[in-house]
Amino acid sequence: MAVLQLREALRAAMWEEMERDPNVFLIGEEVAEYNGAYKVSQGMLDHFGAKRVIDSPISEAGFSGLGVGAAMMGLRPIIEFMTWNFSMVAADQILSNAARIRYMSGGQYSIPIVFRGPNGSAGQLGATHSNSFEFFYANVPGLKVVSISNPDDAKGLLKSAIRDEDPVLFMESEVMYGMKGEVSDHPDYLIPIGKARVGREGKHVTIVTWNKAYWTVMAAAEELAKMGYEAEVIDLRTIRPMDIPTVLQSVRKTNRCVVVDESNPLASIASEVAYRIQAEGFDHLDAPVLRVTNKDVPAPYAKNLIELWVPTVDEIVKACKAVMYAN
Amino acid sequence: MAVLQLREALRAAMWEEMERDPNVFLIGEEVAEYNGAYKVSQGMLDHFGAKRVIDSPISEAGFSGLGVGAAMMGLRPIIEFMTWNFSMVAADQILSNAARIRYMSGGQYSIPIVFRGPNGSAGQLGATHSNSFEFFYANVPGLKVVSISNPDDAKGLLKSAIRDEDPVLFMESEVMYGMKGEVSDHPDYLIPIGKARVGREGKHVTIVTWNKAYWTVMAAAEELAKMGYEAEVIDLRTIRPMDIPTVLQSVRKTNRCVVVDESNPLASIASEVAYRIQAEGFDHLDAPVLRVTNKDVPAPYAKNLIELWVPTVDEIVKACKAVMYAN
Amino acid sequence: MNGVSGVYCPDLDHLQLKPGFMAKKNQETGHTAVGQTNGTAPASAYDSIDHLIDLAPIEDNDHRELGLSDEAVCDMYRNMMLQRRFEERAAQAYGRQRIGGFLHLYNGQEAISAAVRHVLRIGEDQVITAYRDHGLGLALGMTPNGCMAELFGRIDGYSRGKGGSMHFFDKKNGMCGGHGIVGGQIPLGAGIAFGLKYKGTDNVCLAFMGDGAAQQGAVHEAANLAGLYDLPVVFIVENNIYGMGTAVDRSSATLELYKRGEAYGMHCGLINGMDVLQVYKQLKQHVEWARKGEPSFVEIRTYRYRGHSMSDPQKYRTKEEMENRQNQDPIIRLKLYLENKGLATPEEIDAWDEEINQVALESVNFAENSPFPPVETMWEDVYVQQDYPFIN
Amino acid sequence: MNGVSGVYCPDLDHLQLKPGFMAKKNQETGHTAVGQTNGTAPASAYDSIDHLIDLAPIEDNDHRELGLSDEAVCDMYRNMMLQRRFEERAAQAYGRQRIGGFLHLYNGQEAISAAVRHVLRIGEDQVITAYRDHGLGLALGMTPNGCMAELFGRIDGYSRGKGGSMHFFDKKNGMCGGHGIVGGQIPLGAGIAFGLKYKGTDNVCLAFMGDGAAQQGAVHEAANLAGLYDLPVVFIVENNIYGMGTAVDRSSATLELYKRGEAYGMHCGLINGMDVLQVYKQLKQHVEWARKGEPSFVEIRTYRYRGHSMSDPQKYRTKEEMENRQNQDPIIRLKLYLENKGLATPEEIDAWDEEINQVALESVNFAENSPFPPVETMWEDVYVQQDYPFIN
Ligand SMILES: Cc1ncc(C[n+]2csc(CCOP(=O)(O)OP(=O)(O)O)c2C)c(N)n1
Ligand SMILES: Cc1ncc(C[n+]2csc(CCOP(=O)(O)OP(=O)(O)O)c2C)c(N)n1
Ligand SMILES: [Mg+2]
Ligand SMILES: [Mg+2]
Repeated sequence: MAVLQLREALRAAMWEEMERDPNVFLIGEEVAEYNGAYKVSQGMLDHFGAKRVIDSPISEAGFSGLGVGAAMMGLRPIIEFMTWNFSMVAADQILSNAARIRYMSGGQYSIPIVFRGPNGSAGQLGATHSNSFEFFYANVPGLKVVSISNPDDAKGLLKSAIRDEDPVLFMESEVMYGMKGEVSDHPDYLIPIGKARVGREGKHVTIVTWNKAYWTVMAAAEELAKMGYEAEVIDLRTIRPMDIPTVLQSVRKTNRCVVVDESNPLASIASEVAYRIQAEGFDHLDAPVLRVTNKDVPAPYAKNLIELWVPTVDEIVKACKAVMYAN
Repeated sequence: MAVLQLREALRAAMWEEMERDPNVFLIGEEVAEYNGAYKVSQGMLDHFGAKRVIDSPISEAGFSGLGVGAAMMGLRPIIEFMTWNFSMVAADQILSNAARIRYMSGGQYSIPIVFRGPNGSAGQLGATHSNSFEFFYANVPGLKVVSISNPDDAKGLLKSAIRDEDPVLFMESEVMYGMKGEVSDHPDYLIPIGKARVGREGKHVTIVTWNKAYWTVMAAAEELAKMGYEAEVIDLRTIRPMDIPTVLQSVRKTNRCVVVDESNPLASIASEVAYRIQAEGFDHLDAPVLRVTNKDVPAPYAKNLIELWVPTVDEIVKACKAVMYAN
Repeated sequence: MNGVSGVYCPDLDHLQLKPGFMAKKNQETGHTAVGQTNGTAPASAYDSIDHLIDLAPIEDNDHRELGLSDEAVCDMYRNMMLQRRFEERAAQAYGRQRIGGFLHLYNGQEAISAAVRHVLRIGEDQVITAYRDHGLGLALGMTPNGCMAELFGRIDGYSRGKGGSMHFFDKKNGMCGGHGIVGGQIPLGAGIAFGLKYKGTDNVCLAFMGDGAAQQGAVHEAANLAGLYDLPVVFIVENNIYGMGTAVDRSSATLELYKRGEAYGMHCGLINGMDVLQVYKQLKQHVEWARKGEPSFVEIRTYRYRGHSMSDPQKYRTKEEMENRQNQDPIIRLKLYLENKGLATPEEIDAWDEEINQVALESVNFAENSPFPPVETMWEDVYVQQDYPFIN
Repeated sequence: MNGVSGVYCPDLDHLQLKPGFMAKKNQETGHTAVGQTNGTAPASAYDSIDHLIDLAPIEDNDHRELGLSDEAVCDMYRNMMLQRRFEERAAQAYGRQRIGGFLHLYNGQEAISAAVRHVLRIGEDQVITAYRDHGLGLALGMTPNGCMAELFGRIDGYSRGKGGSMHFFDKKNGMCGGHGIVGGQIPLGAGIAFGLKYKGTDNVCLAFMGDGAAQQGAVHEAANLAGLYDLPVVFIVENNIYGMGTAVDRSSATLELYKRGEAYGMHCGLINGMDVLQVYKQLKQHVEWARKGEPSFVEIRTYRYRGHSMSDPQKYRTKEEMENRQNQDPIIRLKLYLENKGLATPEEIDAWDEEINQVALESVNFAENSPFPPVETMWEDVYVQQDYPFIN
């Protein structure tokens, strides 16, 4: 165990896997000489050399497709998007190629690739730089989607993602890169993709969340605790496949659920979680599943507005109280 | 009233609006000299000339962005995607520019643009040509999304879309282009965007659907009727904004609901509809809301498989019976 | 980037744009002149493409001088004929609704794939292309049976019936697909080349696209990456003059597509695609460059005899234009060459033709008898992971 | 396409690539040479860019010969100075956390925007650019107060606090943004030009991008559309040598970015961006072409003095390189010109400077006192429709 920043945990995962398997390489904008726009890949060029740590032009469609092609030849690319916002110009490469070549070739080619980078809002970056794309990519059969909330999960899940034989989309957050936490240093520390984590136990209400919203939820859980309500917090960690069994297990205990999703509400992962709970656990619900999401507008720039754009502690507390009929 | 094919209804809408407003123009692949890949724009080049009916290279990002820029100058572009599958290479232009320029400019620029084309599967076209993207675009604040099921709605809603001051994404279906139906020929026949339509009245179960799945649902409703169950069928017509009041009104009567959505299940519009119903109408539900969607795999090519990939009459009947506890 | 000074780029301006044509076009039709006010469609919107664009220069090559054995040239002929016959049988089967979806035939373009068959180290070098992929597949060694079964959507198809016409894959022979999104395969081509280089081989990738595809942004990104990283790739535009119904002068601002490579510091090439020896000769040079890490951008001028896909009324071209191009048919041309050079007698060739005809016929038979994929195969090949928990 | 034979493309090869540089680079660092085995980072990965790329040729221009009045040149100076001072104040305010998010400063590039100010018909012609947009905004006539308030995220900003630094829009003055997705604004630029042409005006659009942006596929699609449709647009690459920390020789396979226009049949231009008269003279020609429906692709060699955004440690360049470029500072250059030509005395210039300093200071004051946007404005400006039913 070591205390690492989240960016260091990600780096450790890549580093170890690159040491382990010469077919793993990293490509993206500013990953090499600049040591990473957010310093995730610091030192990797020096250590692994320019063959395996590669700066790319600002050509997301180009280098995403390059990664898929390389994977067809048996390599295991890690593609860094400076942020997932910029994956929109590469969306077709991910959907049509990474996700579907295995299927369309009848299983002849597999695509062991990882796309990773920060996702979601990160302060006053404006409307084009604040997207949450879990809902979009998780919709697509053929992909797996991971979205992490802490250094230990970052490492254990990124190592699993790199070793996975299927394409994995890995979502981080700029504002968490500096967050510190205990991280396993076991060389085969592999957290299984597809397993949620109970971050806090409680019996009154289940809150499902992931990525940095997790920390807003934990703060809200503290507030609720002060009021005498014990929230059970589930960190989904993997969005596709989704660990609904763990969620249902909690809901069977609490009979109430709130989903906190830092994304646009419509057709969000929150909607999906709610659908699954009511479809598979209807009789256990004493109240509707409620969601707390970003406001249904583009991300504003102004400080006072963007702070209210994302789910707030107050809103989460309010939603929990609503499903507990506590007001 | 005239009996028109769906493609003719769309053409009539564009034709009338282009006659009415010289700022409306049509651009896309094969829309002009070829008269449309699916003959939607047949005759329009001859009538309106090459200034207003424009063939584009296979550059979806380019001509989508061109449309947005033209809209900034006060034009009212209609952008035809040969199919919505190909909009993936233009996704960023739609999200970052069409949807958000109004917001990011503080209301200085509005973007009165229509993007239209067929969406969803259309037989044995394989995995890359069978996407349903309502869920993706409807997620984005700043856009409106329409998805139609019949000639009359096609005309009335496309006319509204063209006159709308906001960007509207308009989704059709290759397999419905030849479908005939009565269509109003009133020059101001405008069906309001955001209003669902009750396609069939019933009291035992509500089925929510849209686009060509509507017809599978109607067939299922017939089957159910033979068994003595009267399904109320709601054609959503507009996906964003979504007419949840009309859905809830029906569910308050039937107390049961199935959503039929020809798309991948995860984070689908079906999930969203279900979320909204249970969140806003929990006490009226006697059973969970169930969805019937495409199978959670890429679209296969083989005839026998693709026929099972989409929602079938049997599956819809089964889901309805399940929510009615009729088995 | 390589730093090689002076990449190869032939200057053949006089061949491409027959003088006066564009001006005439603009005045008379106005079709591409957006913003003109008198832009109504004229009686005949279609000038013959022959006025516009030449097939590119051709030489009198001798196969031995090119390093090709007699047997190799005969094989080229037989393979081209196989492609032609296969497509004809596929078209028939489509008519009988044994094949569904889109079916894009390769007729007229066979000299390209047949040359590729002999330029490459089959099984080591790699090829990627768009949806018009049958010809290249058969040239690389895919079996007609497996290909036809795929078109029929049967379990014995190369993709077990999941890919169809647009998605021919054969890992063994380096056929990397078969891709349906126009231009989307080109970044993959760069990546395949990247992988070959990374692994320390001197194998190469040929990345094919159509003339219409050359206007996709992804193509340019990939070309720049290849130029920057010195990737062993040859980008090849099969310019068959049309992207669906749009002639290349209405989709591209310039007609020298091959010159696009200049912007990315790579070798450029313009090839006449109606002559298999010419294609072989020139492609060989580009492949050699690629083996040294010097990428190329090559345009091969060819022609497709059939409509874009099966439902195309082809009003965009004249009978004369078609005849003119068919007069230069690559198969007939090579047949004459074989006879002239005494490589095969007319009787021998007839016998081959008959044999090939049987092979094509048999593939239909095979496909007809292959079972539909069992329903449970729908959930196979999505993930490598065996116990992936699908929804439902 | 226009059918104009012979578009203008200067051949200046000798200026771009100083001989031997690339080879040296490859041997010593190997950094872009993917697939090399000995590719570890060398002690100093950074060769000075001065070895690599010249600023482009420059002439001794006289403003009167270019058709510029004395007052116009003085205005150019004052506007450049205003841009410089505005950026400095913005940087300070960022330090005081009055500004958040990304802040990309324009220092060093002001000659470009100042020339644009005099080349265009302000209010009729249109400009679109990326996120490094303050300079162009101020040049087009946006007020420092409104701009600074936008940076502060206040209600009196041009976008009511919703856009921020990356999204300067001013419809009145033809400032079409301010766009954050690299290269994504270029198709819009083509569309703006399309709109201007469609409406029958002879107005033009200048579409700006960075050197890094030139590798985005959307740029190429837009350029081809412009060439094909004869759009009144000038695409302009502000080549400030770096895209974040990546020097242009590591992002582009060739260094003559301006020649990319050739592939799309348009006029090409290479301009020295450190001299406002040179920029003015050459841009004027391209704008004139654009008014006739002949688009251009222009590269302006410039330099950014500050980091990419506020958090950039700038290890990718040397102090010497910076000094070398700053020695050619466009503002100092023009100041000397004004004095030499007797257009203004040093005292007059000092007075202007002081006045401009006050204007910049005052904008901070103004912004500081402007209210934050009321919460309900969050739901405004999403849709034109007034009663749009938002979720919740
Ligand atoms: C991105 C995208 N846009 C549009 C299409 C529809 N489409 C399929 S083939 C085609 C024409 C392509 O022409 P070309 O590249 O010349 O290839 P050819 O058919 O001549 O072999 C078009 C527009 C598509 N598949 N993908
Ligand atoms: C599509 C996309 N990819 C990546 C980014 C992140 N990014 C922002 S600015 C930038 C560098 C752009 O450099 P250049 O085009 O030269 O413009 P400059 O900053 O020098 O003005 C990058 C990579 C982005 N905003 N959009
Ligand atoms: Mg073609
Ligand atoms: Mg730059």
